[in-house]
Amino acid sequence: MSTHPWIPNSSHETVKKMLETIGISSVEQLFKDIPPEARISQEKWMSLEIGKGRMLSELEAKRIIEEKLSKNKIFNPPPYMGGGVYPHYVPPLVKYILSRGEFLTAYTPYQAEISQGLMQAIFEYQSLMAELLQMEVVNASMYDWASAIAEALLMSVRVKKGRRKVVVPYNVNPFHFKVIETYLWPQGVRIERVRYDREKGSIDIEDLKSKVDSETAGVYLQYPNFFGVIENAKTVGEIVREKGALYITGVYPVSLGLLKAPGEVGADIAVGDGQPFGLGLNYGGPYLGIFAVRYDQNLIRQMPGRIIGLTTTQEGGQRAFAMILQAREQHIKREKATSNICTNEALAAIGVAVYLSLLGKTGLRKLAELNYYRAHYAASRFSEIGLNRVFSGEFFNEFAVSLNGFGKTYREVHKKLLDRGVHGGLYIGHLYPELGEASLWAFTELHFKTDIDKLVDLLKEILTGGG
Amino acid sequence: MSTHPWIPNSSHETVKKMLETIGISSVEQLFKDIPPEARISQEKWMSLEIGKGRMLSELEAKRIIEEKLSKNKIFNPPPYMGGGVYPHYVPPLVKYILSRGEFLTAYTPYQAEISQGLMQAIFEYQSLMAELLQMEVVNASMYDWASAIAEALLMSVRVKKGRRKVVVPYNVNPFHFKVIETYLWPQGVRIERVRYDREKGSIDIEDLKSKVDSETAGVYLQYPNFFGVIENAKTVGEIVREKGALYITGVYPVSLGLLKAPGEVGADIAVGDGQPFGLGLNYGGPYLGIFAVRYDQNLIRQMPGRIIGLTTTQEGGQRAFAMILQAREQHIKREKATSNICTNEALAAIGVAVYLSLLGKTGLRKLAELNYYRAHYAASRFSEIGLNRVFSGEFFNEFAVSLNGFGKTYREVHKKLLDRGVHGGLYIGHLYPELGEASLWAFTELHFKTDIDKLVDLLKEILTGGG
Amino acid sequence: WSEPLIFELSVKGRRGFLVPEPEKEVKEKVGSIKLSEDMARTTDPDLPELSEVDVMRHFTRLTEMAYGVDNGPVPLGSCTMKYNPRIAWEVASDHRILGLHPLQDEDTVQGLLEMIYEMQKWLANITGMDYCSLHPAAGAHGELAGILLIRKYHELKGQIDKKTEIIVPDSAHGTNPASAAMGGFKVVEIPSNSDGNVDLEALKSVVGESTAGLMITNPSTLGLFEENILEIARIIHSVDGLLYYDGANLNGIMGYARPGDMGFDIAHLNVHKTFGAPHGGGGPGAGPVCIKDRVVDAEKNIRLSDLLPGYYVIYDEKTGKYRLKGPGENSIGFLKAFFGNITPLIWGYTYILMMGNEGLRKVTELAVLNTNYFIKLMENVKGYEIPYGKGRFRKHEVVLSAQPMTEELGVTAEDVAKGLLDAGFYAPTIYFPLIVKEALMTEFTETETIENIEKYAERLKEISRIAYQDPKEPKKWPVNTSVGRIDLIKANHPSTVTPTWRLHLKRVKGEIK
Amino acid sequence: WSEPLIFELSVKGRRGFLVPEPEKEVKEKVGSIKLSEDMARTTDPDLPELSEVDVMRHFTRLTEMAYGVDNGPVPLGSCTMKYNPRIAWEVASDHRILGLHPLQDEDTVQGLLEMIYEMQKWLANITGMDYCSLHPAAGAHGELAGILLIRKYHELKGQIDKKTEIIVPDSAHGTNPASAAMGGFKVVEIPSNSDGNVDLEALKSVVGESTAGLMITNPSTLGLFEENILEIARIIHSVDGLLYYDGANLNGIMGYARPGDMGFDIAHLNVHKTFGAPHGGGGPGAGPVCIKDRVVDAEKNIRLSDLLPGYYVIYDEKTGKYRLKGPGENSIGFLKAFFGNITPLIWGYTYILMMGNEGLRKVTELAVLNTNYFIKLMENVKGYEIPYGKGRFRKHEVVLSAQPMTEELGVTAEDVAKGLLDAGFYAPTIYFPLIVKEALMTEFTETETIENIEKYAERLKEISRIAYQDPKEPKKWPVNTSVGRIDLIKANHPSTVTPTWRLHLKRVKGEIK
Repeated sequence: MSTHPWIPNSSHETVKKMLETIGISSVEQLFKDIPPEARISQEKWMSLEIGKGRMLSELEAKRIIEEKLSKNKIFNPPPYMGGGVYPHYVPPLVKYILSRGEFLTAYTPYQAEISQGLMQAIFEYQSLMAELLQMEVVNASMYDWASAIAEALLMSVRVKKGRRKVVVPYNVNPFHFKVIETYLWPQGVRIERVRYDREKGSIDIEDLKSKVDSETAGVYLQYPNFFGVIENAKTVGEIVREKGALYITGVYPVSLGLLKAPGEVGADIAVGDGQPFGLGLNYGGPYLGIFAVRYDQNLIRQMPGRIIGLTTTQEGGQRAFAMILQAREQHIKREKATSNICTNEALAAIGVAVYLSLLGKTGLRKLAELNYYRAHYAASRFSEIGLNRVFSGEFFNEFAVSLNGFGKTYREVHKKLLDRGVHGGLYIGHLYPELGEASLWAFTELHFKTDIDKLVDLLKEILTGGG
Repeated sequence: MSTHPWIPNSSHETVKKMLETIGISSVEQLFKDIPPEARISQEKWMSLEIGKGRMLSELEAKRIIEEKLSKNKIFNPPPYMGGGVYPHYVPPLVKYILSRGEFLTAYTPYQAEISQGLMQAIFEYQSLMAELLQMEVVNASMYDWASAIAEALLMSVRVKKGRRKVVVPYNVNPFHFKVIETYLWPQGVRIERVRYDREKGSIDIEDLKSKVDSETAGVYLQYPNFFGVIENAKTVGEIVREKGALYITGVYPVSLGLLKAPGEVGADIAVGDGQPFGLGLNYGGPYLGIFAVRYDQNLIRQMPGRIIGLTTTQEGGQRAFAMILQAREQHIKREKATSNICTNEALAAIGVAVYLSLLGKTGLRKLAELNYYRAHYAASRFSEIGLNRVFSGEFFNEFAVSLNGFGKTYREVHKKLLDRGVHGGLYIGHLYPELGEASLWAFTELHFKTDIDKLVDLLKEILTGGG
Repeated sequence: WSEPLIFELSVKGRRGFLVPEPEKEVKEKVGSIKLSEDMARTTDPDLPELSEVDVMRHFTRLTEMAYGVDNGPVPLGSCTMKYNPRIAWEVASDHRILGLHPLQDEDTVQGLLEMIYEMQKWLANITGMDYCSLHPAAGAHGELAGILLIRKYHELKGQIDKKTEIIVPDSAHGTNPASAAMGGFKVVEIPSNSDGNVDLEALKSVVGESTAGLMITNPSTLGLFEENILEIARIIHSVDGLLYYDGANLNGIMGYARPGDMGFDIAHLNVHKTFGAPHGGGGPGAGPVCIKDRVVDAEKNIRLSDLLPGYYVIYDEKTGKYRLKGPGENSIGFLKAFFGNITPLIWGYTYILMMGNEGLRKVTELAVLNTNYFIKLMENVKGYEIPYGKGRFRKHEVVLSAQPMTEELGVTAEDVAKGLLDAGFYAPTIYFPLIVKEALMTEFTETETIENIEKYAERLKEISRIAYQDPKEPKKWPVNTSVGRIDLIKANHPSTVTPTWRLHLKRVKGEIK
Repeated sequence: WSEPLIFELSVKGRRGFLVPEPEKEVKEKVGSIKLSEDMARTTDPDLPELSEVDVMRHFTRLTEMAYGVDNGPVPLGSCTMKYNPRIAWEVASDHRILGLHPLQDEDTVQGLLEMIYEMQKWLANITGMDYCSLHPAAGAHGELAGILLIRKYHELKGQIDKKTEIIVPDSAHGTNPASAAMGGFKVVEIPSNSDGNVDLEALKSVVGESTAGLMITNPSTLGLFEENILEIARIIHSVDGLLYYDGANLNGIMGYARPGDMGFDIAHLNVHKTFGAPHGGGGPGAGPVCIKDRVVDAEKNIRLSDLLPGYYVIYDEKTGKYRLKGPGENSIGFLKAFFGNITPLIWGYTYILMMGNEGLRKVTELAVLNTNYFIKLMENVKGYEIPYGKGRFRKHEVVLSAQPMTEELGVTAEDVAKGLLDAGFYAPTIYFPLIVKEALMTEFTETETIENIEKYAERLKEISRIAYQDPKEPKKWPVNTSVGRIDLIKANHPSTVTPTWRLHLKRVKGEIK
């Protein structure tokens, strides 16, 4: 049997030497303690469908994969689609740094002295995010935005001992809400929903006031919300604080180039997704759950996830980095840990650090402005062909429109756009039946004016044409 | 004016500081010694077509380039085309190592102590190539195969002082021959051509014997030759040596998994192209001119190009690498240098080193065998549909076929293949009018049996069908 | 060698990235930006200002101060730090994956869905389970899914009120009890016996009505195959508990045994361990969860597969297309917003495609061979011992104890680890599993060369020699790394803890205590 | 830190790459391999045997022992070591370029041809020339093309027999005389005057009937703009010589002056210098050659553009397609087999596309500003001086001389260079140009940050201070690099010269003296 490139010792010579040293005659002997009923015979194993059975060369595998990848359709410009993750530009420098084996193939930096570069990069992610959010404590990442909200709500229940209710508006991302439900269910935490203002699209403040009470451990607000509408997060924060609940805000971080940061609107915990910052779409992941708290020992002690801290060496006081506050984590605290999370999205966090370092102080604002302008231009052009916004509230780069009155389903329009090589927005009629044939459209720096003009022309043709 | 990401000091603040330190008030003053007639005004400069005039962001540029790249057609399998460079598999590991900035963005390793890794990699290229060629001295690369032959012939004239003729057969790569002509012309070196055997496709030995004489400085032989036919390079070598000329052999290096190496057939100089070893096709370059000589001080002193050597440190005798024999090179010897070459194809050489390290002792033979088998299978299938080889000589992975008798031009057939998404071989009728509607087909590890079968079906349909 | 923080490299006015201006007509049509005073940000975030050149150099240098499998052996036990093939990187970072929106029309992602469909099948076959959901984003996430499946199972059977306990061996990964707790269960720990197996009597003594399930990894973190696994399964099933397989150690048995054949009901896998996806310094990973499709409620025709989380890819024979199937009413739901972590999944897809049945079995064989060869080399080395299961072959890993050295000299597992760093190796996992004192948990995987295993053993012996000559010497290690030993007290003390530069600056300015 | 040679890592039986077996039917149809005994290789080449893991680690480690612009400043004079933007790497390594065969049907490479077409135009506009051929593979290759153009020009005019000399200033790059020699010309060197300009009287004294042309770089290698360039052009043209522009230093004048406006007939460019393509540790580069389309033979309607080498891309209005135009009968022909070095060309294309007229001018401005700022910092530093052109502003580079230090202390330019390495910088070009003793030729380009320029100057001052305190100290440098100073005598001596491992082994075995 021939040696495999990924299994250096699989040559006949080396296997022989190792067997002899161990003092056995065949590899099978190493598995003799497996009860026969629990074993699978080589014949049975080889009969299963696993890859192609035999070992393939790179060039055979590449050919097979190439045929599959060619069946994916790449749109240029990308889909006019957000809904929690957004098509944004991915700088080659970000990809390059993440491709370097020293980071890519490293483990969690358990051995601090040999992993300072990795830890510094993660510390920088935490610190850059801290400035963006105006929060003092950031962890090294959660899986995604949705799970970060869920962990934040669970944390609020731990912090606010005895309070067993959390409040979540209807106009937060429904994909996120499903995850919240999953995480909170085993703990028996009650989730109360808050209505949104049918005209503006923002949270119904009166309804909120009626639902936040002394039983409430945490309140979650997303801004811009799922409809793209910018909430008044400051006002909401005041209401929440008054009732002594933790205030958790979720942000689309690009918008923070223009909008007040969680720390500025009084948030106790800030969550969000780092995906827009150079990570690509990847059909669902990996993304990057942002998780930050303001500086408060009570909050810090209850935080989930890994944190890298700045310290010094024991001797000489040279600057150094280390994993900190591990006493919250599963490998120390086991069932008493704040979460079971260990593997997180470290490489994605480093990617975001590279991205934010590139964008810098002014770049982020300019990016947010561009997104704002493109989306508002599109809204304006949409309205020219009768496609009006569903809500009147101020928005950032995403808005809902309704086909009500056109006598067409969104699906029909969508298919016709696809036929013309354009991928439209996100149908949300099934998520919010009260809105009818509504769809959500997002515009970023990758959707140029000429693209939007072309899109509007096509939509006009489709909506008014017979075909 | 805003700062550019690639020009860190272009911020207003920094420019001001530098101007003040220098003691001038504007950047323009630094250019005041340029005579007005030789200067271009800012207005004139800005009116020229250079890029888009203004500075573009990455995402604008990416969009423009994406539209252009999408107009290139990629064939899967790749074209059945050789002619000096061949579609071969490019291992991702090769690409990755070459992407790393420490190599990619380095200069020629003038400062040895800080560039040991780069020099070791190039030394390893030289050493790996030496084993493959069975020659002792290899340089760090020439531009490509063609220019390497030209330099080798010029070298033969330097080594064999007083001899002013070189001999080059007609069946060497005609694209190479054109370069030979260009390089030799200014030196007034006479090039004598040798006929090929119209039946076998190999060199006409009698004609060779009549042309190699005491005036001959060097003789070049390519094996396999342009028609893919394997020459008897040993016999040719004996004839050349007898006349005291230098024997230069050109090889398609993949074939050396099966064929005797230049060092084994008595070559004084070996040339070739490293392109098949993981460099890709790149529409013409960068490739990698291989240049090697046997160990002979007279030859070494006349070699062109950079060479890295193994040595030690001055103190302690630690192993170290350095650029050696620089007294041959232009930066020392100026007009007396062996060539003007300085920038070569170092990164490509490192790529080849990675490739050969991966393939190793047995991999190269297996690769050569696979190429041989695929091509011979194709030749056999071709003959089943009446497409016969032009020459009878044994071949490696490339062969010429003739359409004579089919009543169709190659161009017609080629276009029809293209219409069906397949890129055929290389028309050579214009290069060798005596062969009529001949074309040259190459088969590598990337052309699977199923591909060849499909190709044969299509060819049959095209050749026998009416359309 | 040290590198300033990115903030310290900032120079006013520099830019690393050009953002285009909005098109003139766009700006004209839209006019100025209209935001309420309450919500308009008035001060830019204090991000650093750097050129692209600065950013490239900074992060290039940081990578050069890090260490992964591409640099050398990373024998972290239970982490399965194998080679991460570059071809899989090329595939997984293809723009035809990177550019796909998770809510994009299914017709436009058929190639990807096909790959996921195959992957689902392959993983089921590898584990001997019936269905695999590729939804969870990491091993612990897969564990959470598994625990929630157990919870849902008992809920649907109307017995959740009494099914309150999850049993976990004392040698388990910390995630096991943590996951059980997140699932709302009480954790009951059971001891290992001297053979390294679960103490069956102890198990029997805690199993009962309240047993919701048992979580176990097999081979265990001691590298030992649980010989009584069939009996354990019987015991757990006898009280309608579910048996959960922690897949972290699958690399030790692939092709020789399958959790599905051992009686497991639920299993999670770590694609970033067993199937060659990289760890990325702590993620992203992918933690598929698999199940045996046992009946939950015969009457309502609910099976365990109905409980699986997230999307599942199905093939529609009629249209010849692949489709996403969302979770039904009995599902535990979503654990993250969209599909799973595609990049590591596709990496694993490429790995399995290239390995096949043949290769995966060889992977296990060589991983196990490497472990036992290493054990042989470490026989009778002064200062170390290998507790539990004396004389038994290990599978994917082995746990050495430096306890003798610690007792005799005060030289600890941590000192040994730092001594390894100085020799250019990464260290093993230390102080885990908790049942081994001064543990050095070592896993070479199939990746490590025999030369490196020998050098590693040689270094361990050398460390012992040095320690017995001068026990103070190891306390100075490491000396060859970019920094010396780190002050963890300062790192964690409330008055000095510094998770961000922002906090540091505030502390310096006196804005925070 | 040292890394074994790849051969030393070899272990029998290992493989780094799987080559598939030929398909069964293929093998059956073809039978056994039939090769003549004379030509069949009987022993495999003695390549090392390694796993993919070994190869990855080996070359990763070698990169970590190398230094490029991504690591820090590389102020090699005349090498224009600017930042190589990663976006251009992404574009240039796109598979839609990598996979294109140079003889592929033109209809299938329209996108690439369009890019080349634009690039031809842009380069012509940047240089003020009429046409650019992107054929040559490097700067020296472009020079060779230029020299051959001069030769062909005189041949076509029937005057090559008397046009035997090429004039080159004494400050020229070594490639200039070497290229002239390859072109069959005799080289005549002329001195620079104390202003750094060509000595016009000396020039006039050598210009005559035999003058085929003059090669000059402007700004010169001293970083000084040749103030008499128009007069020089007049003098050369007066004897029907051609004026050749060595484009190595174009980074000092873009947007301010163009060779085409200075009277040059021929110019080569270095895409890997001026236009951001990387140097790759010594290539690949790209060296387009440009010409003014002057008449060569009015009667036969031959113009200089007819002489250009290689393929040229033209746009066919009728078909709307781009086409390759091969060299005509009066062309100097091909310098390499196919088109030019596409990867660096596309890199340069991306660079110019993103910079545009606006950016390129700024590039020059900042490159020049950086140089003169550095000069200011180095004013009156003991041990150094800046010869030639006192008080004149430099353009892209400046040549310091360590001559005072050498004379007073015996500390040489080489010592200074090694002292820079120890501080984490790359060194400047040393001992060039030849007219400056103990030369330290420094070019920061527009890439270097003001902090790095200041630190660099600071280090030069520190070196001077150390040298004057203890002149023996600098002789020990470098101490912070992976090896100390290297034995170049052993490296080059015929009895020890070792260009390959094969030769080393043969020598050890006594098979070679």
